[in-house]
Amino acid sequence: MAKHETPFLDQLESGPWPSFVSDMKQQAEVRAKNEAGVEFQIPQDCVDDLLGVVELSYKHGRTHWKHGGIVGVFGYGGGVIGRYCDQPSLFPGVEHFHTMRVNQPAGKYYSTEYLRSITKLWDLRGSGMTNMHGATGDIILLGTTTPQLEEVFWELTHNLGQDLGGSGSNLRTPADCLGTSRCEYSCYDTNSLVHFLTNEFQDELHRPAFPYKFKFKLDGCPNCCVASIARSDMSFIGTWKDDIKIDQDAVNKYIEQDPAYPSNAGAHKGRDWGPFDIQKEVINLCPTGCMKMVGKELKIDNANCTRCMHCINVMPRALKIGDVRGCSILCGAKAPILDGAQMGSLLVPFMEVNPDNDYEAITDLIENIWDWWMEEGKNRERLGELIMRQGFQKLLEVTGIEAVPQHVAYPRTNPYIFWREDEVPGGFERDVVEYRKHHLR
Amino acid sequence: MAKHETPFLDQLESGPWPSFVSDMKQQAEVRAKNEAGVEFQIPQDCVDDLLGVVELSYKHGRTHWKHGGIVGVFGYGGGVIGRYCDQPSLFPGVEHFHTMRVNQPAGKYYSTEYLRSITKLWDLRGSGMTNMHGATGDIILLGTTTPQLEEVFWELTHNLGQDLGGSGSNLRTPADCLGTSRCEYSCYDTNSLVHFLTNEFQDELHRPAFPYKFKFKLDGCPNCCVASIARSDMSFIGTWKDDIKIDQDAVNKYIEQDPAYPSNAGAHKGRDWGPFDIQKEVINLCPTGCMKMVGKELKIDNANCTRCMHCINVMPRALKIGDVRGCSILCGAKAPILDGAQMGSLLVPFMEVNPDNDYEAITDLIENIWDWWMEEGKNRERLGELIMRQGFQKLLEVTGIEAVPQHVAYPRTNPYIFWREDEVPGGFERDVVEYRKHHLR
Amino acid sequence: MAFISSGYNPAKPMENRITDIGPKHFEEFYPEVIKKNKGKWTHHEILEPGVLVHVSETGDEVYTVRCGGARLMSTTHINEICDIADKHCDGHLRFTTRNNIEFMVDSKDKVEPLKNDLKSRKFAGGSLKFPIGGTGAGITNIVHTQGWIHCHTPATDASGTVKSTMDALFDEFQNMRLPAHLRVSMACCLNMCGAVHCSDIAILGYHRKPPMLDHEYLDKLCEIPLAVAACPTAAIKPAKVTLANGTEVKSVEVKNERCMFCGNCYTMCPSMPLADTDGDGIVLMAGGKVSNRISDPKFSKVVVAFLPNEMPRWPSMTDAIKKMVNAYSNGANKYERLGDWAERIGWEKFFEVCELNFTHHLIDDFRQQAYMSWRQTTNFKF
Amino acid sequence: MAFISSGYNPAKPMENRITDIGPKHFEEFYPEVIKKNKGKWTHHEILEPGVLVHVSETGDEVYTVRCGGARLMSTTHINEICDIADKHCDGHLRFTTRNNIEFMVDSKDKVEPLKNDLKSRKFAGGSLKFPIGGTGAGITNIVHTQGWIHCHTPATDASGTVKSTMDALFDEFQNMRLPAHLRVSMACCLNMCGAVHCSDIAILGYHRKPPMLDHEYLDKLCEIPLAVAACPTAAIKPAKVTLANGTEVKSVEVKNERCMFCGNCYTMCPSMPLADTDGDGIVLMAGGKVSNRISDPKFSKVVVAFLPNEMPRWPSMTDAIKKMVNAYSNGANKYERLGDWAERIGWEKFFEVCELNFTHHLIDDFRQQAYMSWRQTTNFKF
Repeated sequence: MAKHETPFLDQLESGPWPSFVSDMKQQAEVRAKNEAGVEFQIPQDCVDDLLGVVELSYKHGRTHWKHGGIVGVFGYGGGVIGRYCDQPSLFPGVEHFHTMRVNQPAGKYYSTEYLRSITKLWDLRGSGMTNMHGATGDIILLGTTTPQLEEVFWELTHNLGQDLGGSGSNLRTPADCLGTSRCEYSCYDTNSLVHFLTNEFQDELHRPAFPYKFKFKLDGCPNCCVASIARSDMSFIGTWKDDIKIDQDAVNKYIEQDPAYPSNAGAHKGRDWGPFDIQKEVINLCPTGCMKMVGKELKIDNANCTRCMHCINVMPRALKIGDVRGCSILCGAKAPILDGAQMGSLLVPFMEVNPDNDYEAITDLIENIWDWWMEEGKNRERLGELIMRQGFQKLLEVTGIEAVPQHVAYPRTNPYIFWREDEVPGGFERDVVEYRKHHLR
Repeated sequence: MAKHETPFLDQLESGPWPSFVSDMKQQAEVRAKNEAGVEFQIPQDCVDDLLGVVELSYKHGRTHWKHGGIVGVFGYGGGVIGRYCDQPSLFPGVEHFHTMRVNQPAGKYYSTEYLRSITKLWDLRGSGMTNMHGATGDIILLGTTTPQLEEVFWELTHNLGQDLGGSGSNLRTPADCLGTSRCEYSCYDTNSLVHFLTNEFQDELHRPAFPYKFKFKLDGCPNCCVASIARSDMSFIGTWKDDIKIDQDAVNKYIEQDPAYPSNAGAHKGRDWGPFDIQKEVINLCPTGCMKMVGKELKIDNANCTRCMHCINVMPRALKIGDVRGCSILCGAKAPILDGAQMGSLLVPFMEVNPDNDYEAITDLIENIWDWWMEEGKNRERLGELIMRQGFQKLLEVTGIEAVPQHVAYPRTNPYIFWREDEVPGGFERDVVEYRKHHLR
Repeated sequence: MAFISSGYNPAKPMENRITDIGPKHFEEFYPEVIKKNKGKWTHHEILEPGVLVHVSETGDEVYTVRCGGARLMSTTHINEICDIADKHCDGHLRFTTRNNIEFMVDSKDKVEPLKNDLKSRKFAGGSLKFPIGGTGAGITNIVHTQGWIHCHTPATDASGTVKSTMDALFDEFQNMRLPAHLRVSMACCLNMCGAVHCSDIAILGYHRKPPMLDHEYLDKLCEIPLAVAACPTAAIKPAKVTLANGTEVKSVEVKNERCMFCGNCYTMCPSMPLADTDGDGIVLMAGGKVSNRISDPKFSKVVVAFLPNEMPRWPSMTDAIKKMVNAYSNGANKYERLGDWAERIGWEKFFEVCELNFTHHLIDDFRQQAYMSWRQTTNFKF
Repeated sequence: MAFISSGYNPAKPMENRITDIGPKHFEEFYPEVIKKNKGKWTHHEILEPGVLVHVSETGDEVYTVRCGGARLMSTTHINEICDIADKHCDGHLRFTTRNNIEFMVDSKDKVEPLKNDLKSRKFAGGSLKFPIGGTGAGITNIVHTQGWIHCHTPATDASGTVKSTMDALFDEFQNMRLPAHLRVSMACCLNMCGAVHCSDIAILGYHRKPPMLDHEYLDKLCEIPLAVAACPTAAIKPAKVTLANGTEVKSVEVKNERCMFCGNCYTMCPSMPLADTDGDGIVLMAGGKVSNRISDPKFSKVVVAFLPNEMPRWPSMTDAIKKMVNAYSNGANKYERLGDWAERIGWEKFFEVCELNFTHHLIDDFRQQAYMSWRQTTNFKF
């Protein structure tokens, strides 16, 4: 028997899409029965009470969670989000119901052995509810009490070989697409770089020293499956500098409608779009118009290619990314709050991704940017807002990068250039008396 | 003999383009000789001194004109720009050298009789130098002394039937393209409307009551030959609501390269661009893709036409503007100073241009906008800046115009909507004690 | 229940402490076929909705079956996922960025048994546990935030709006018949823990009432200067307030007409709650994307200024979303993303074909960039 | 010379005063063929550079010969224009928005005599008085401002830069061989009396030194609060200053690093002059347009941050302009405006093919809109 009536939530059990309500009810029941004989370290009926508190929110149209107090594990300033219910007498099982963020592995690959060790730990010491995964990428362990925080951390680090993620004014756990592990488009090994960065900057992840949060996201190619350009203060997007590789035979297989060569790797199979038309579907849609057919040969003017991926996406068996690979780096993406949303602005058109020197070029860049941001950033000012406030030129200056037209979509439309004194012959100091000899008042 | 050596300016006499230096020298000579026996009311050698002062600027790389003092004609707050030389002892002929702005006629048509009456007046009472015309559109009489201001004004109004233009925080003389007088593209009679507006608002033109300057410009069609969209606080651009008229025979004349049907009315005759290709030059360049050939017939999906004029410009003998004509009205264009440049933002997608009721809809709109701007505008704040500061919604509110998607290029990208209290059920006042019953602290 | 120690000694927190070890190394988690062929993949194909094959230059293939699901997930459910992976996939699986689960097998004959197993599993309430789909020119899982499950600032629920939306769009999850893929995202307030500002369709929880002021406690629970500084529109000022009992306390006052309901003050100060049954609800945005394909990434635009919270299934919201998806499906060209389509036909036509009302709320008036969104041309459609 | 009264009596300024009569009525000035066919024109053709015919539904035709010229114009020159119009055009003419003169005749046989007459006239210095051209896909006359001829705030001369530019581009004035028409505009400071911010190519005078402070006179000649308020970047503060003679005066101080040299302070206060031989010079902008044809109107972009004032012919400036015109002429498609071409090839290619240097000055850092101009995509060309 359910502890609380949930007439609103019950209506979310129907329909084909997996019901979170059904899963919570299942979990409540498993905990109530406790066939595994777990010695629950937090209230056994906490999921019942979670259902209850959410039902109350459905009734009121308002949340029933309060601000977190300052809870955490010793020596860390992040990774734990305190959470308390504002109706503890009605729902004592969730009176304290803190979140722990756990660094997800690169590419979000798992062994069942590892996942089972997590579920076992969380059944014992938490609610057994999780997010797989949180919006930033972490494994989210949802709901435990303050005394259990150190215990969970101890077990994670000692028994699972696993650390917490970031929260607050910290680096957040870097996130990546699956990269070369299972994608032919990926221009670098995102898994390796994201793992390196996560480990290299554990201190920044765990001990708040920043003006506000900071996110790295790594996309293997400009398709941006992990949305780095919209969602990370520093976005690493794979790219290449040389020519797209063309298999002309395969091009013609696409043109001939060979069933083993479906357009867009089969992504449009659900509708009859008519026979594949390379002119209409590839050449005419190329944003730079840099492609054409000459007889049976596809020609690409690579100097005018912007590597948007469309042609490669449409004909993945015929067109391949180039061989001189690396990444573009963009800075400053963020959600609207406070000063409006930003996407990442291109800072480095091309950078090598070189594990052999511990990604030195990348880490140097990161440290220069952080030095500036930590020096100049105001409280709760994201990197993008600092760039906006002090100007993109300042970002170039602190990173020692020369201005190139690739940095802009278009040059400034206003002539309001802030010339520096050392750029102007004779400097700024002048003699008004001398001037007045030639220009009477 | 020239009064001043002008080695710099002399170098601007060569080359094919009409030399302003040669013209000034010619004028200096004519005044020096005075074969017409004019009783010059300002220094006879003022043009010599003008050459001298400009030469000095060429030597120094700096202007030698000072701020104007407050000079003008009685009862007017505009139309005269005071101007003084900062080296009066070197150039006494231009010590006082004020500008008078004169309302140009609609379409800038002139009779020689009128022009000669102007030159005669300005030879007598001014330098004989003019701008035909100033940037805003006025006839600019360049250079006279303070005592001559009232004399010139008297002669203009009594003998020439002609008034001064605007300057300062006034309406400036409205300007137009030639409109229906000699252009088949024009959607309304710009000459009539500009003449009406200039006369209707003489008070606003001559007596400063505005926060800053205000410009009307009138373009007969979206080709915008008079640049109203970039250069006027209120821009009236001709348009139509019904279908483009097609002469299919003429379309085929263009396709057949009939020499009487040159593309773009002959504008590209100077280069061999190859035979006219209606698909490439018209249909593929249509920004909305709303055109196609069906056999020998050109079809236009007028519901998707944005009236950009390209097809009509390319084939003026075949395609004609529609018959339901009027204008779009855009507001707020200005040059960069102070808060950055603006182009006009679309306020009225379509408005009738009706002389029979004295353009009532247009004058009502103007008065509503001015009421708001005079009430709310800060000193030296252009209309565009006020719209930016108080929001486009406010402009809609004061003009009683309903928001339509035509008002935006795209809807807002941020969710920061300033809801008004009366739009939200229950208003803004709430009872925190009641709230705390359901939400403990 | 008895307290079970992990080994941690609260008296000596630094004893044997392990810190800063990061996540597990990914190579421990790769399936064998992935480990062997990493960097060698030559191409892939979506065989049917939810089923992909990737082909390696070694000749190896990996078949992936993608399943949707709630990101809110119990350990019971995770254990069931593990059971499936153990049975079919040698004990490996992965999650996608958009909360899908991917089961991988190394030969084609293992695909059908896996699919059949997945299809057979349902929750007691009737919904599928592992719907297969979310690939190609369709709709995949919705990324979202916590909502009423676990957050103190939401203006709506996340899990419930997502469940309702995915039920409404379920056919598109299991099909690939749209002009291009269509990403739906959800954030329960504009802190946007899950940044939704570049999604084809974004569901956003939003407040519409200025904060209540709990004057009696404000100075005790908040740093007033931080609350004042938090406001992006400078609507908050320090103030002295006399309580009903005559006590004068330090507090703040809010200039309501400058408030845009962002809730940033509440984040800094719990004595300024915004949540309100009638005030809170849903903003819908549309037309954003993050891919660089064909056109540049772009922000989503606000297309519905407000819909009330209609628990538990938000029918007005799912109705508006379906109207957009249908109009897009009918109107866009192959490969054309929703935002590219809207720009091609013009936003004025977008509102027409989606049957959405345009109101003054949709005109930008935030900061000077607002100007860029107004129409500075006569190129528009009547 | 004796004072000649117009009739105005300074002692009684209101006596017989006429005000607010506006301009002459345009109908008095229309040539007969215009008056008769207004609103009836069916089409036109550019017969050759500078010569147009407009055809009316009545069968009437009007032939127009367009001539360039300096907008700075003496009465002597105007009288010569009138002589020509009297001789050929029944005493009528018009001016265009871009300072061209148009002579109209009502039959084709009158065109050649008119052209021959115009071509025969030269200034004593050798330049043409009435060059025919300025139509179609070419370059027409430059709209501009006063410069050193008559203004107190310019950073360069207007008439001289325009003469130099038109000499350099003269072939394009008399030809129609560019991809589209190309509008050059000039403003001698950024007050832009002639708004040049939407031109294919814009020449802009610009200061680069903060104002000098004439402390001794500042408070006498200026309203200090107005000077302070005039600064768009809040770089000016009131200050007390001790002069060399020990007197303390009220004045202002300028935070130089916040100054963007707009000169707005000098407009309000003559004791803050900016003009400087080395500091002042030319900014070049490119790619703007006002027409709605094919693409929306757009702002010009700064493509050369600074060129020194090189009197009297500004060769670095005309050289950069010619490079742009040539690259455009070689690279653009028929009908493609300069800005549309630059956007199609990408601004990074624009700088390459025009052989112009890109420097950090060209990156926007003014106000939050600057962000919109940075590149938020990986879609760029190396």
